[in-house]
Amino acid sequence: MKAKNKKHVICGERCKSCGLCVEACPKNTLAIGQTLNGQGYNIVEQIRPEDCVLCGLCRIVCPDVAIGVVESD
Amino acid sequence: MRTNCTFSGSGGQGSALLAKLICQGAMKQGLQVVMTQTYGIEQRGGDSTGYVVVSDSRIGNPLVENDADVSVALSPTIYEGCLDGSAVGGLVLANSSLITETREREGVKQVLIPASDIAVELGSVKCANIVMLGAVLEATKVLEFATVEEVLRDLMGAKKPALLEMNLKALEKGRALYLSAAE
Amino acid sequence: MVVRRNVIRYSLAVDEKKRSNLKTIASESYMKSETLFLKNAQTFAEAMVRCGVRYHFAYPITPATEVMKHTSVILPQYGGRMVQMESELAVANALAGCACTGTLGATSTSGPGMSLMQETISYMAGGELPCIMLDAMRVGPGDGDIVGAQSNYFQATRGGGHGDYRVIVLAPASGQEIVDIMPEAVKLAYTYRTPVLFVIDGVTCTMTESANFPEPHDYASEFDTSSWAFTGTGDHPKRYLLTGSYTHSQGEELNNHLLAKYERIKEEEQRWEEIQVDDADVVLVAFGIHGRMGQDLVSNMRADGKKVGLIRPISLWPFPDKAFEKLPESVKSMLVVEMNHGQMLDDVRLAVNGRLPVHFLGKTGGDMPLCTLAEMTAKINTLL
Amino acid sequence: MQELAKIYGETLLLDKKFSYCPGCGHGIVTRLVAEAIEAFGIRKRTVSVVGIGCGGFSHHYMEIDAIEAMHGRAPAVAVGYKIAKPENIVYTYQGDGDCSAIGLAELLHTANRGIPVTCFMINNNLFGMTGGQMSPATLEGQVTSTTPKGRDVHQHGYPLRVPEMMADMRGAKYVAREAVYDAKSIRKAASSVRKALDCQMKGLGFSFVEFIVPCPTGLRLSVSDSYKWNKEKMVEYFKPQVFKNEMEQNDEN
Repeated sequence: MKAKNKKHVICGERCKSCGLCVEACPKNTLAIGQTLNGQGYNIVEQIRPEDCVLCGLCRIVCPDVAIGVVESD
Repeated sequence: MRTNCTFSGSGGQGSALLAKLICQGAMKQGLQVVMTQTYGIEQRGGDSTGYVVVSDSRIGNPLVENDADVSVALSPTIYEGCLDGSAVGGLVLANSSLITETREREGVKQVLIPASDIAVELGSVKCANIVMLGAVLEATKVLEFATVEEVLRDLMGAKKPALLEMNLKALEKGRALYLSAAE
Repeated sequence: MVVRRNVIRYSLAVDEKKRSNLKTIASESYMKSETLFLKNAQTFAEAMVRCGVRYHFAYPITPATEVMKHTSVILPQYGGRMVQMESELAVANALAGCACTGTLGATSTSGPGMSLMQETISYMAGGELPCIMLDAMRVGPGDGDIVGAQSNYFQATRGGGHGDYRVIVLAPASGQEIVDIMPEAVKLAYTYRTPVLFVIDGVTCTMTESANFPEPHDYASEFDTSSWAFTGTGDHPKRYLLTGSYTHSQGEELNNHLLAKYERIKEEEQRWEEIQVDDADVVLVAFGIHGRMGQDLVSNMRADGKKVGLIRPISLWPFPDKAFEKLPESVKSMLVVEMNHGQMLDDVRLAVNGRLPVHFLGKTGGDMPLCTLAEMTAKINTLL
Repeated sequence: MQELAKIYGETLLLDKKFSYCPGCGHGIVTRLVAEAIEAFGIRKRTVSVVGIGCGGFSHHYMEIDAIEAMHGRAPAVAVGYKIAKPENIVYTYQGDGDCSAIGLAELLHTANRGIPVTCFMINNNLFGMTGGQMSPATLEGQVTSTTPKGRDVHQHGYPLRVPEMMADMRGAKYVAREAVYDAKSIRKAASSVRKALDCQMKGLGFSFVEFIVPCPTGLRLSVSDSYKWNKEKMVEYFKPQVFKNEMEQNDEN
């Protein structure tokens, strides 16, 4: 079986910097960053991408469909 | 040609059915009809009146407004109303089995028909309304007898032959009574 | 008398194939014209079903209940159903839901029920949803009384609900006219995508009379609703019925669109009957039962050499202004007769626009809740 | 965004940003509903009947037909729709004000009627759009803009538990309350959304799910605190659970 290629993505335009993903991340890899998006919110960013285990909890708790782990072949 | 009819009685005397039979017959003869009934507590007893307008052309005023050409009074409680609601030149057919006190009204012809007594003789007091129907038909010629007989057959023919027989007799008897009483 | 019919059960679980079979059965049995002797409320039911209404939502209220009793018997044979809801609020909204699928539904009610439905009628007017409605008018205000009246003229023609809207209002005066106008009502509902409201006084509704019904014809299915119905995104991009979350400009656009539609209806859909207005001294203006009585009034008074004419509005909205534009010089005054304290009177006065005196005779409630022919005649005699 | 579309498919319109406030629970429930529609492949025959309030926006983010109903009347609209077009899937998406204040009669009768439609009630325990007024679900003592000294139950009655009422209705076949305060509860909520829609797809009867969600703006709390408050206070009174699941036994019929 071919292993799935997983990738952590953030859609900065949708983020409202509510911080729920930051709290949900079991490895503390996320933080509210300094970059502002078009709506005027600070976009969440991966501060320790190397620690990310691609568990996808950030996607589940995000109320704005702005973050997640995408699979591709 | 328009005929205004009023059929009144106490609840259960079949005045509404009488009105409906006239309407059914009229429709068979291609006439137009409107039937109105009084509102109120009549469904639970008390007096009930069916008003029928029969016409060979489009019916404008659908109401009978104290201008009945023919009125049937089955019970004493509505007798006065029938007399007052009659047109000048109109006819009141009173059930003399129950209506024992009558009075005259200028310009209104009254014919007494002992409908309830006759109905009992024929087998059921319930067919008093049909006795009256026979009298109405004879008096007004508003419908053909044959048409009304057909309506009765449609209504009770197949299922209740004995009932039909009695009602046809009642119809005929009503006609005869009117002829003899009106003389 | 209602022709006895076999009742075919129909439930939501019935699949499409069975549904179409039901329709075939119904059409085979009842594809004939016939004269029926029905209460006019039943005539309304029979007429709308024969014209293609398949879903009737209602809540019992005298004197409109006869309609739902009748449709509960006949609709299943046409593959439809009568749905008794828990309130008139629910009735109107289920009707709106039905209309969203592009299907023509109907309801029937009386004054208090009509008041409860107003919010949704406003909604359906704004959402351009077609439906057929009957207000069997009785005496108000409040719970009022079950005797017939014409007390809901304002509510019907001005819109009892909020916002700048109108619905087409038809006022047939007899059972036969209900039958004759029903195909028109279906066409109006679909052509203009609007609720069509029948207002018939309770006396007329509870009256039983003969009416000739033509062969049933499903007018409703002749209209293509695929350009607007909310049937799912299978064959169109996302559609939504927007009533609340629009922008200010969308709101203005909607209202301008409705205004243009209403102007078109006013221009093209005025309906009335007139009798011997051409040389009349006095013109009687009455709708519904009084209009019907007016036929007799005109012929009786004409027989006495009195020049009386009649204008009987059949569409109450749009009000038949055109009938008043070309009144002959001979007309000295008008008399409006209603089963209320003067509602259509306002429209007649607007139509006449001060050119003539407009008098009024009205009555509402009581054992005889309408003006008799004798009373109308007496009043006109004072105007001649 | 393109990348995220791989997860969500065609139902969710990712080019339309949610207009909900930051942290609003509506966003989560809207997404769960869209995911279930996508998973079942019913997008083309699904119609959303939304109520008035913030929930009224939910359909804008999905490529499905939608009807914005009058305040509280969405279940009646859904019934009329389903009767005329039973092959389509109809769900209502209403807030607690819409569903349990002004629209309680329609909701309960729809549940009792048992016509297969689905109602989602998003309970943020106040009127969000109009600025955080008390709703039937507001907790005892809770301060809102219309209960400045806290909800006084002697004056305003008690917080209303809706699914408890509906569980008793024979027309209802799936009734649940869910929450969204953490990933675990959201997963459960997702399962209930699927079951509720499945119940309708199978034509079994009415299905209902209440979601306990926070409204950080209306509660005047930080996002984080509003979720904590949900988890601690709301859930204590409004306990998430599946009240009724008669889907299995109906399968046998």
